[in-house]
Amino acid sequence: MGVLGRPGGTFAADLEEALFVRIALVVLSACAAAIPAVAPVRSGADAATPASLPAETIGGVLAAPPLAPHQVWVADFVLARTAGFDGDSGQMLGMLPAGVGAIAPVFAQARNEIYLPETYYSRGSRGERTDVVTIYDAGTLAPVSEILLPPKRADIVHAMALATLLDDGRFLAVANFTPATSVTIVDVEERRLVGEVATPGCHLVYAAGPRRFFMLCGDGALLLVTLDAQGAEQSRTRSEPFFEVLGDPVTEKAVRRGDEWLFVSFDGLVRAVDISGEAPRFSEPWSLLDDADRAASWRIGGVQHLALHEASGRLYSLMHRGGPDSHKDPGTEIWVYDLETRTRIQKITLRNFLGAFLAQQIGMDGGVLLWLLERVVPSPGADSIAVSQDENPRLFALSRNAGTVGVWDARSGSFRRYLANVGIAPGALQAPWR
Amino acid sequence: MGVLGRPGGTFAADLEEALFVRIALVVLSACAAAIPAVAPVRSGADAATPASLPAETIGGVLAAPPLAPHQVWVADFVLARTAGFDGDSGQMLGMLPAGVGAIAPVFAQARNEIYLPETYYSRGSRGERTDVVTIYDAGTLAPVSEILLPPKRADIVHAMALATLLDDGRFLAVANFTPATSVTIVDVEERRLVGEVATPGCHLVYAAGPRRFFMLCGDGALLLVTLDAQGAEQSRTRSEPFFEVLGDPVTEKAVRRGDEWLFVSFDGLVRAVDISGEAPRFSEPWSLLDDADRAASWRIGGVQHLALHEASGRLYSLMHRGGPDSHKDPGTEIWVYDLETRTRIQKITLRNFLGAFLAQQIGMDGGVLLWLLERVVPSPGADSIAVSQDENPRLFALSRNAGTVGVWDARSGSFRRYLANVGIAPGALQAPWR
Amino acid sequence: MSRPEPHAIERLVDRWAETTARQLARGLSRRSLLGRLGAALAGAATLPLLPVSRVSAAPPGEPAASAPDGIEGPEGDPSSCQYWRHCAIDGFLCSCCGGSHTACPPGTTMSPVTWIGTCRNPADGRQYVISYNDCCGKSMCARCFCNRNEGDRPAYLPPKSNDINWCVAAPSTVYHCSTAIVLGVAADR
Amino acid sequence: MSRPEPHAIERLVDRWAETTARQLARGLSRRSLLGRLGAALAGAATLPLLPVSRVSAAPPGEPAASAPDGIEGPEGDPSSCQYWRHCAIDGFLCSCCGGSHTACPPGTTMSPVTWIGTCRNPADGRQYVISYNDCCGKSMCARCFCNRNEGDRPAYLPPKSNDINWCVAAPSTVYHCSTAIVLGVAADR
Repeated sequence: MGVLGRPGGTFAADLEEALFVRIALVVLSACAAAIPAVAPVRSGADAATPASLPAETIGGVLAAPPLAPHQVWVADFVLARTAGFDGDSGQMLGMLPAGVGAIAPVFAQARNEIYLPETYYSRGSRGERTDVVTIYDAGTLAPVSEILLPPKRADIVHAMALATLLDDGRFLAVANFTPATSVTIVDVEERRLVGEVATPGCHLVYAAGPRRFFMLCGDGALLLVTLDAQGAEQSRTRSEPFFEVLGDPVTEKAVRRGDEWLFVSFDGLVRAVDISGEAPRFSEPWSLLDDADRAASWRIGGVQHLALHEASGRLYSLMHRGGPDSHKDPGTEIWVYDLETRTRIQKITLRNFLGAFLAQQIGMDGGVLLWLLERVVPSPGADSIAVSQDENPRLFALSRNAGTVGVWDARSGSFRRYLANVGIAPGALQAPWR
Repeated sequence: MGVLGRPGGTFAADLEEALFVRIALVVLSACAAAIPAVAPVRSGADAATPASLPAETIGGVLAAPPLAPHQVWVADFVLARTAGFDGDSGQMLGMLPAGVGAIAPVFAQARNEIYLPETYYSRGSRGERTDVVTIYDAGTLAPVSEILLPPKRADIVHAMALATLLDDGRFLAVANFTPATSVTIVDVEERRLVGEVATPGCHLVYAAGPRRFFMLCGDGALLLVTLDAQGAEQSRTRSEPFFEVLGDPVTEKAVRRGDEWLFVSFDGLVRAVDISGEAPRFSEPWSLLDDADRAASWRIGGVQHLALHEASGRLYSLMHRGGPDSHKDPGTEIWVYDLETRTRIQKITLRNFLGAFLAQQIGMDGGVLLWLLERVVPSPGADSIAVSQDENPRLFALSRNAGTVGVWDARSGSFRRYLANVGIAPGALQAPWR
Repeated sequence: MSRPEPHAIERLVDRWAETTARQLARGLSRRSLLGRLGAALAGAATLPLLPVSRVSAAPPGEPAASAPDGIEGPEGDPSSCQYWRHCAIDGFLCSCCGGSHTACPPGTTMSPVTWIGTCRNPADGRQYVISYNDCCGKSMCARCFCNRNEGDRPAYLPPKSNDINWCVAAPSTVYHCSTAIVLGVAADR
Repeated sequence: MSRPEPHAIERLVDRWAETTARQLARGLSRRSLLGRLGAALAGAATLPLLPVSRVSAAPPGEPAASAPDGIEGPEGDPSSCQYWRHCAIDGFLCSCCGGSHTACPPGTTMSPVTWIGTCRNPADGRQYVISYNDCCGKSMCARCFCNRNEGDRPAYLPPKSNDINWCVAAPSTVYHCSTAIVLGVAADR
């Protein structure tokens, strides 16, 4: 490819030179444009007037603030990213672009890293598919490494249980769906792809030990897979079904407390899975609802309806009043349970996110207008909740329609602030740091 | 990469088989899930009740409706696409994903094709850059070919004058900015990259003859470039500056009427460029504003403030009241001029798009609520306008804030309808078909 | 919505599928297998049928496409979330994207396998099995988002899960919009 | 805003640039040239300075960063479109994206060349030359969009055009957000 109409020079040299000339022109004519401006300032004025602002440096890039428990990450499927926010100051911390498909970042505090399974096509939405795990430095939010995956990672809209780091912090498990189900194992220490575990009939991944994970199967069974020191499958156990897939299925939106995973069914039954032993143990289910609640047709529901504060053993459940099949409807209240006594100890009624959003749009973050709007505008309710794990925990609740996250004191239930404009189509929340 | 824990089988065979099994499981268990449903219907009922809906076919894909003048395409920089809409029925016709950066589709009715210059990175927002022109069949809106470009194409937010097909319909000119300025020439007939024309100091591309285009230079001059039969540069002429770059610059949002390109300056001066001859001819400028207009501080402005109906010689200008530097502010009125007499023959006052949008959100596309909302909600005005070229022309006006396009009869100025939810961040409009 | 012996059914199907699929597997390419299974499921002879121009039959946006089941109002309007077939849909309605409730928008491809819902047709009171095939290969349509969850189950039961991007079985897995195709009558209730 | 003999200025600069640049060209790589020119323009010694941790100095979101020029209200708030330095900006404010008005958000890179505005600082009444360097390499921040056009010109005059994606000179041209950096005093008026 030659430079047309310039038979004299070779392409490279010619273009290079032209390039330099153009760059110079851009920069220098910038000065020219400023010429009327940079006319010498009268010396007299200098003495009389206060010192002017100094010239500032170009090229600066901030590091991320130190990892803190009150930081919450919000996935957005239109913006194809997850973005971090400080729940105290309300500031955005930074973001990670996430390619196409499910946004399932895995946060590893011990290694100060974030692992992001991604899918890309050579032409954006078409062409050749490439799946990778991108490794981000949590301090700079810059990619530091990349591991190629088989192009099979599962794409489920809110990305619950699609990727997890096993308890030894070394092996990352990524769920695949082609629609064959399997799991890709990645060694984040050695930065290498280990391989793939075929798991017919079972899907989704939950960490269950140093080198162990489990999956849920189509018949309500649980598949427990143990890896060896190299990350290869060592053994697997498939349990009997522990819930009714068609009758009263559990959601995949489970929370973990030590050796116990807590699943909640559409009808509000808490089904705990103990993974401390060789085989999983299923304890007697208990209900989040009493007869009065059922009579008032209270149900669990939302994109992410369950959260837990491990230390205090408090379980947070997003609730709404609705009929059957309303398991994804937004919630109007958050009910708090004590896991020791299995009793409800608190109800938090959600404020009107949409009112807050509109107020923010008009440029008012508080005051009379906010108060008014919250009462005038219909409330969309909340879709997702998360809780921080520090001793002064925060409860985060997202309204997708309002693009707003509300922040509460998770113990007292007192409202702290809104995080407005967290995204265009926000979904799942993560409060990963301790 | 072996399948872990299955030392017996080879990876390929093993996985292939597992794959088939999984696919079968998915499909067959779908039937299972439907089993209670597909229980035989009592024969008696069949006779008694009306015929049931027949099973429908899976796999169908619609072709695009025939090219029509009232079809309008709307670029969206958040959704990274341009989407087509039928201005009469209001239906979306289809869309073209546009990669990253400027969205500058070129519509070629004679070849029933659309040429879309695109930029891609191997990892979405990072990695290796690839620029291409993707050739779409306008009838199927499917990509049929791709031509690799030097990775230099310019990225300007609303993509005015970034790519154009020369009048012979064979050579596509794509503006580059690195920040060196040049033009890439593509032969869409032979589906090949011709090469690059270095154009120091001049930017943007406007078609100006069978194998000719011009550009605007930083000093207000015009650079006219003629190509030979192979698409290589044959000659170039650089005019004297024809407008004041700093004083009263023309916008790049020009419209063409045959051999005449019409530019309008920030202060409303119409500067016509005649490209019928060897060298460009600049006629005496005339103003869209009279003293009364100026006194009332009426100005041109918007993302795309100018439109033309060639046959009738009517010029449409988006107007607002504002101060200096308001050349991108939305307009509240569209003023219509007759190019022969150079007089304003009509004013179209824009309706309240935001009211229409809100009504549509609430599920009301008309009636009392719309009427009310249009009067209660503050009007955002319009950012972009376009006019169809048929003998029964439509005027399209976009409100970016409302994500809504209004459609008017371009001759009578009577309002026809709204196109709601055209995008998240819509920008430029194109009504390319005749 | 409890049904008799779901586990028995599941296990039955699992065993059946193991056998059937392993037989099918021999000498079949992935795509043709997908095609056949998809076709079997859909009761259609061949798959895929692209491109099919149905413009003459039902141009996008014509009223013709608006009340295909002879029902007035939202329940009969494929561009409405209340359309009767949408009882278990989760995504953008192809009827708002240049497609229809049974066909994909121009330039996209329909995923042959997908999830299944059972919806009641108000016109004849019958329950129909609906296949929510996704249209794929272009970025999201971003119009007429609709999510209803009658009979929806989490992703561990794929054929009943509307959370899954079913473009998984298409040439490009990028999701654009969703259709709602009648597979047949389920049962009177 | 007409200024004396713009064409004369332009032509002068053109000639100057031709000579200067061709000399600079010899033996310089594109990036180092960009660096030098950028640095010359910015009055900084070296470029780029990445990564620079300014967390201790000014953590994002702390009030410290909110009124850097000692001005109360929106005119002194870098996360407000009314901030005095934003008089010619077009894009997302980095102060709302994990960066500040003078530094990029984590994991992005700042484009060394960009467009120039002249804005009045209400604190001292002086006109300052502002460099609106874009931050690049991550997809759009999509917060605090702001477009003001004092002195803005169309793209045929690049150094005065805020329509241009100035990530053109960064390793990835993908646009994330925009800063507003003081280059120096322009002139009293």
